[in-house]
Amino acid sequence: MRNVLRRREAGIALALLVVIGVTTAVQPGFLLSAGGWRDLLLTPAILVVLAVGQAVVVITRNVDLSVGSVLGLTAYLTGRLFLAAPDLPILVVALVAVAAGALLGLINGAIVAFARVPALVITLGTLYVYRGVTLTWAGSDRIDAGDMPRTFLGLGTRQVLGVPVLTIVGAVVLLAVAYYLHTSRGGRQLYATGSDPDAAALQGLPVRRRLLGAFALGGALAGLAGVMFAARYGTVSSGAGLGMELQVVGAVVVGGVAIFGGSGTVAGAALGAMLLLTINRALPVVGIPDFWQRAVVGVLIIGAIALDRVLANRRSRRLAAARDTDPPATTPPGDAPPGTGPDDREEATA
Amino acid sequence: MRTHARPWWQRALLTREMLTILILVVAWIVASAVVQGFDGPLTITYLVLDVAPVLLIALPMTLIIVTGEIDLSVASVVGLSSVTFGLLYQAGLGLWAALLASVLLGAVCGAVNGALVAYAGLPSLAVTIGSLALYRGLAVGLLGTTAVTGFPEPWTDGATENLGESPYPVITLGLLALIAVFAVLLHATPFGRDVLDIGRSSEAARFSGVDVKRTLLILFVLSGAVSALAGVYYTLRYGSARGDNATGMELQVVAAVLLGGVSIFGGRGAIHGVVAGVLLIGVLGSALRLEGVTVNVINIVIGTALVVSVVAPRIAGGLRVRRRDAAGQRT
Amino acid sequence: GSGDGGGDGGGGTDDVTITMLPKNLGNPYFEASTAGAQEAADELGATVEEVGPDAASPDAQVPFINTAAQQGVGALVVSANDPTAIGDALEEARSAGTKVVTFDSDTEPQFRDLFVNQASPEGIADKQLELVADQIGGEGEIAILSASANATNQNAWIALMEEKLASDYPDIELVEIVYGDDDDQTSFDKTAALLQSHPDLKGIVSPTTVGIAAAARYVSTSDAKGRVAVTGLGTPNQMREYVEDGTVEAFALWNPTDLGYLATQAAAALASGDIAGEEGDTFDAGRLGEFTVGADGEVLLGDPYVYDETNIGDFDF
Amino acid sequence: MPNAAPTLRLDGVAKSFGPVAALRSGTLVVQAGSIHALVGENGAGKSTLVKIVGGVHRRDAGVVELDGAPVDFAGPAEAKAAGVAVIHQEPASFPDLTVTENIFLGREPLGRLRRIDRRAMREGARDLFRELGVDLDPDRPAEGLSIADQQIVEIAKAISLDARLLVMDEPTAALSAVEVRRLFAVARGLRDAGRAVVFISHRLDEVADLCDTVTVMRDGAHVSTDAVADVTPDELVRRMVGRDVAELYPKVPSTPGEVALRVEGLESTGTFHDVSFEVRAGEIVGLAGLVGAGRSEIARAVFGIDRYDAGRVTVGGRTLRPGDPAAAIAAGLALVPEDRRLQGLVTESSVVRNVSSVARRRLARLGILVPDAEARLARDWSGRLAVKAGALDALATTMSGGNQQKVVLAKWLATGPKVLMVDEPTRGIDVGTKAEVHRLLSTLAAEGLAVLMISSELPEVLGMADRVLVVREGRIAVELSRAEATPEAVMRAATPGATRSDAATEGAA
Ligand SMILES: Nc1ncnc2c1ncn2[C@@H]1O[C@H](COP(=O)(O)OP(=O)(O)OP(=O)(O)O)[C@@H](O)[C@H]1O
Ligand SMILES: Nc1ncnc2c1ncn2[C@@H]1O[C@H](COP(=O)(O)OP(=O)(O)OP(=O)(O)O)[C@@H](O)[C@H]1O
Ligand SMILES: [Mg+2]
Ligand SMILES: [Mg+2]
Repeated sequence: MRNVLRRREAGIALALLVVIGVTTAVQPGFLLSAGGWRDLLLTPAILVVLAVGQAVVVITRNVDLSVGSVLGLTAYLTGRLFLAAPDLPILVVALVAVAAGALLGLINGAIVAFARVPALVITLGTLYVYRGVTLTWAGSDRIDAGDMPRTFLGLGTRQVLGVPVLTIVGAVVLLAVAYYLHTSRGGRQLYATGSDPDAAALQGLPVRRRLLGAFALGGALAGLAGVMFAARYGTVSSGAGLGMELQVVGAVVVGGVAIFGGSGTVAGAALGAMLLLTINRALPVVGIPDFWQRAVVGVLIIGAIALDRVLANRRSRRLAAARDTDPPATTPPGDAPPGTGPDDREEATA
Repeated sequence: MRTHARPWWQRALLTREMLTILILVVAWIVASAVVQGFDGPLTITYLVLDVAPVLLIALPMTLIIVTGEIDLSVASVVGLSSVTFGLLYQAGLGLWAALLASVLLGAVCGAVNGALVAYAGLPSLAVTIGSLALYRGLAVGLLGTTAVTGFPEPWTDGATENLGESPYPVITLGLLALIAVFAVLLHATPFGRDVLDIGRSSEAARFSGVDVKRTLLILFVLSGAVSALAGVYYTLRYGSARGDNATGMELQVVAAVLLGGVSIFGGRGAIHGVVAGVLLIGVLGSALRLEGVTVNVINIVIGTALVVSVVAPRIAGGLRVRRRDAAGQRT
Repeated sequence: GSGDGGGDGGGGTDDVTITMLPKNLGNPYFEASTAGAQEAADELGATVEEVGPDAASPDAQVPFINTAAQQGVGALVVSANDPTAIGDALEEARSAGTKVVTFDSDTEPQFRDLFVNQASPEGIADKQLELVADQIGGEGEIAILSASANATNQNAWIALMEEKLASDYPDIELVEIVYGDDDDQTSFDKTAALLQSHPDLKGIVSPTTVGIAAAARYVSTSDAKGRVAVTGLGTPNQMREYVEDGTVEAFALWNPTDLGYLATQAAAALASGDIAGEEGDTFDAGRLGEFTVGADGEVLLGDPYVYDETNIGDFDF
Repeated sequence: MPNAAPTLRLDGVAKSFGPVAALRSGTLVVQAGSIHALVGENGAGKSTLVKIVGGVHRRDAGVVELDGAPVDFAGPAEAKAAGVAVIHQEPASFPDLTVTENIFLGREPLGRLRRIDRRAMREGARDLFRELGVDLDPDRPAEGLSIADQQIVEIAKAISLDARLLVMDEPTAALSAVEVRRLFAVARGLRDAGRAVVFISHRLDEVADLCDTVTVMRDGAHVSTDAVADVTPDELVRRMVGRDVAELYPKVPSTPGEVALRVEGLESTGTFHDVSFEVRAGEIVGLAGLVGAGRSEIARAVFGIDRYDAGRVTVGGRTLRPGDPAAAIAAGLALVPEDRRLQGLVTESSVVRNVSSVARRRLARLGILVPDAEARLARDWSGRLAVKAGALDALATTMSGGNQQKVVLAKWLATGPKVLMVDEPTRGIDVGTKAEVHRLLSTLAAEGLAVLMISSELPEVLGMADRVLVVREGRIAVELSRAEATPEAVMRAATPGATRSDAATEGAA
């Protein structure tokens, strides 16, 4: 399994390299200028952080559609904190925003876990509610660059050893979450919960705690993304992050995280986010007008899911073949394959 | 053996749909009493005109969600059909022909979704997030910066005109007809039973001879075609064909359907509940706007209504749920 | 028409209710214009209420127009997201007795009583070209970062700029027009893409307040700072940072507060029956003095104003 | 030993699900160092009792004691922590996790910094499989495991808990004879190590073979507890049903008529090969073979659920379009599939909807379903099959296994089929209902229905079938007439390369 998964992520990474390669061939500055290099790393940073959080939620067989609204709320909160207390250390402001995001995520998680209702419905509801709260709070007010400290705005664009600070933040988040998922009991239980929630309950796994944790983490990362948004764009209006939820889910799906939970990696999701945004930037460079961008992104998402299906089919065929050629010593020999012909697989997920 | 465990009136009243209808009635009564201007005839006219596209799309969406799938690309199909309708009209095609072609294109869009979901077996949530981007991209790409306007008056008027002196727009008739068609389809035909069975257990449905794949394909085609019809209506109502028409409407439709008592897990739902759900969102919006409440509060109200409508029955049945201990129930 | 020019003579303004419908909420430009509307209403003893959608799209504006009709407000002051799409709704509102004044972004003339124009399109186009030509030394590549692809006013200005470029600025080449949808993030990313695809770009003109701020923010933190000029239409508060740090030399805008003030005065004059909106009607617009309705029911606020280092400190909106 | 407190003691334990009293008075005393059988009809409350012991359900009343100390588990985790390992009736594995991860989930061996020690974990899994004598790759995902292999993973998991009490709820239902023997060896090993084992099975021969004590339950209450040696299987059956069972295999003689189902050269790569046979009207043909031989696959292909690569299926002279169950149904074919809850029924639907789920197409007038037509049909057929349910609009999920199976049969009989294929028609069904099902099949055949019966229970096949086809490795190995079909003959044909003596033992198992 590891190998196949690795291949899946390698596939996206390869696609990303091809996009960068082709675009650079057309327009060398895309990669080989200081600005090009910076934007290549910097542009996806926020979406990467969101995608990592979303991936964790999706792995548990849930989804959080409210992330765009959470980002908007926390980005605005960041600005207001700086306005209210200009001397507050940046770290404190960031922590407050992250905590606020975690709280909003926790609300989602609590409703989902305790009322046992589908996350899609709940987070669709809180998508409206959180956005409404931001609008009510902000009204026509807007946070402008002048409202926030220079040093904070500097973080949005500064580079350390040629790598933008926000990219470093994204990478650290990615590594930390990936490490947790791979090496801790809690991480494996997140996968188990998504793989079969009923079985997880029957096994006595702390399903509720895991769900709360996943949603809180997703919310906290959306909060962090809000801070990053404020730092990078320098202005925050009540519409920040509007409609971003589908982009994030798209990135996660492109990254090979199964929408029905249980499989996929945060690294894949992060690569998916990078691929989506890099393609977005590459299209105008290779001469495809702006307007067609979304169409290309759509094709990409559908292509990625189709690819996943092909890989999964190949894997089950391999597993079946293994059972045929190398029958376990105890099971009576027989070449009857499992109910995993293409037809069956389709039914199972349809 | 008894046919029913409960008397008919309990079966009719103690349903999830009834809750939405009840809330709708209460909201209407309260709004009429409290909100100035709500009881005027214009309210009904605008309500119908406003909810028409959402209502139209919600009908096939109900069936799709009942099978346990979802179609998030509907609003993009609205945009794409609006653009093709406009472009074809501009190119000199007759309006009926343009309408037909747009609806056909919508059906094709639906068929693409349906084929990917039913025959390639891909998860509909992911597929239609992809086609949401794809169809919107095509719509915006085709029309670029321009909008097509100048549709003939009889057509644009037809989209907004009232029936004689009544407060009901002409399109009310079409809406009622489609509601009836979908209600019969879901609740009184073998096809509708198949749809419900697929939502509850697609495997068992297959073993009963239901062609699950074809059924799903049909539903997605219906969804695409009806969304395209809504796109034409949209174009005529606003007299403007644009690539960004109805952006974000998919979430409104899903919210209305779920508010109407359809289970997102599939296998449960009724057309009358969905109609009530759509109207409820319309009435809330209309009443709150009249009260001068801003869009943000309307968002909060709709979002909260959605969450409460799902959570409340759970809390009401909480005692029972706890005793039955759902963990063991599904094993 | 009863255009005797006496706004104070009408006397019917104290019970006039006015609905202010900007393109969307959460936009400081419209916040400023609504403040002007409020100021005018206070002076006139009228009431003004601001409503609006959260995203700038015409279909989202229509329910608010309908609501205004249901409420039977005296006048509706609206900045249109589409020249035709909200037309039907406006006509219905007018047939219910509501006077319709467009400001900032017009509909087709038959749908409204008056259009309060911030500046003549020619004036705006000329001013922006003047600014950018000045800042890039009269030659080189420029690009335009617009709002949404369907924004009436944007497209009109862009068309005029293209004409004028061809005739008067032969050494300046307009290489691309991109659309930021009046969204910070999109405008920001589009700016990045512009610089990427046109390494020789010398200037960006953004005739929208959201766009120019996003472009300035991007340029101010990139190596293009000082190499690529950013100008267009912006508000002083949003641009202060970038004028001070040298990214932006100068930009233009009329005063949106004045615009809202004038539109509300005009709306009140219409609603109280002081004017009918015919060409040649005149009305008194409080602190702004007297205005005359021009051809096609247009009222012109004046010429755009140029903000730069020397004067930006005097403004706060 | 008798003086020490029993490892597990339940007394008067009750549990209701809404109106359903699943368990009225559960009483069970299990001593350390013993294997205790728990038997009873379907719906007797065995699994419910097990789930209470395992912390899945909370009891409504009664006493549960472990080693003399009262316990009340709030969840499965607590039960596990207290040394109770449960293999539930339906194995619940996580398809996306590896076999190893499945076994150690939540209890992974930890290394430095509380990180999972994957190597130790894999070694642990290897050791377990060695002990069980199976050869599973510890690193393969659980996805695609056969039911038998899933069950083995469950067993490995339970053993790895090193619990003082191991409860197995019908662990052998999907296992082959060899695997059953291995499992029994492990269970005996645990017993000899002083652990307590509870074993639930509908196969009384297994009970006799493995257990020392047997408790009988009926209608959610305790009936009796005896040493296995002291009761005969017949006596157990009588106690389980509470009445004498009439003959278990009431074969009604009938004369075969026309060929109703003809299968010619059916071929599906990797699954079955060159399958040809006929079933005549009025005849019951048994399809015997080892688990995994491919009998279900043949039935699925014939019915059109799965596609096949070559061959032809004819029903009543009409050749069926491959892969089209609707066409098969129209031609008069019916299939009662092997997995009742997943394939046979829409468990979230009512009895009415289930019974009419195939025939309803015929009830429609001008495409519209006439009100009540479905209810009439359902009342008629559930009456004929004596389905027991609170009301016809009760959900199928609330019914016991036997009644569910009757609903599936009713649903197909309502279509008026010419050919009825039944796959494991009595799997997991109690003896009383079993006899009813057999009588029904017999009567139907006598009335002219062609019946193809797939069953892994040899006595059932031998008792019911007019002819027996034995499937081995996806091929029809031999056809035996009723007279020729002895257990030895069938097993010899079914077992690849089996010696005579081997076949005989397995046949008896
Ligand atoms: N959960 C599963 N996933 C994949 N394949 C499975 C699963 N369960 C069983 N199989 C495969 O399906 C085939 C059929 O299994 P089954 O035990 O039903 O045997 P059969 O011969 O088809 O029917 P019978 O047991 O009635 O003889 C076997 O080859 C088995 O490996
Ligand atoms: N979660 C539940 N909700 C409602 N009824 C239930 C539930 N679980 C079990 N029952 C009912 O309780 C009764 C006892 O079921 P249980 O599963 O304990 O029987 P069993 O003895 O294990 O039968 P089998 O031999 O078929 O496994 C049955 O009538 C069943 O329908
Ligand atoms: Mg049981
Ligand atoms: Mg089988």
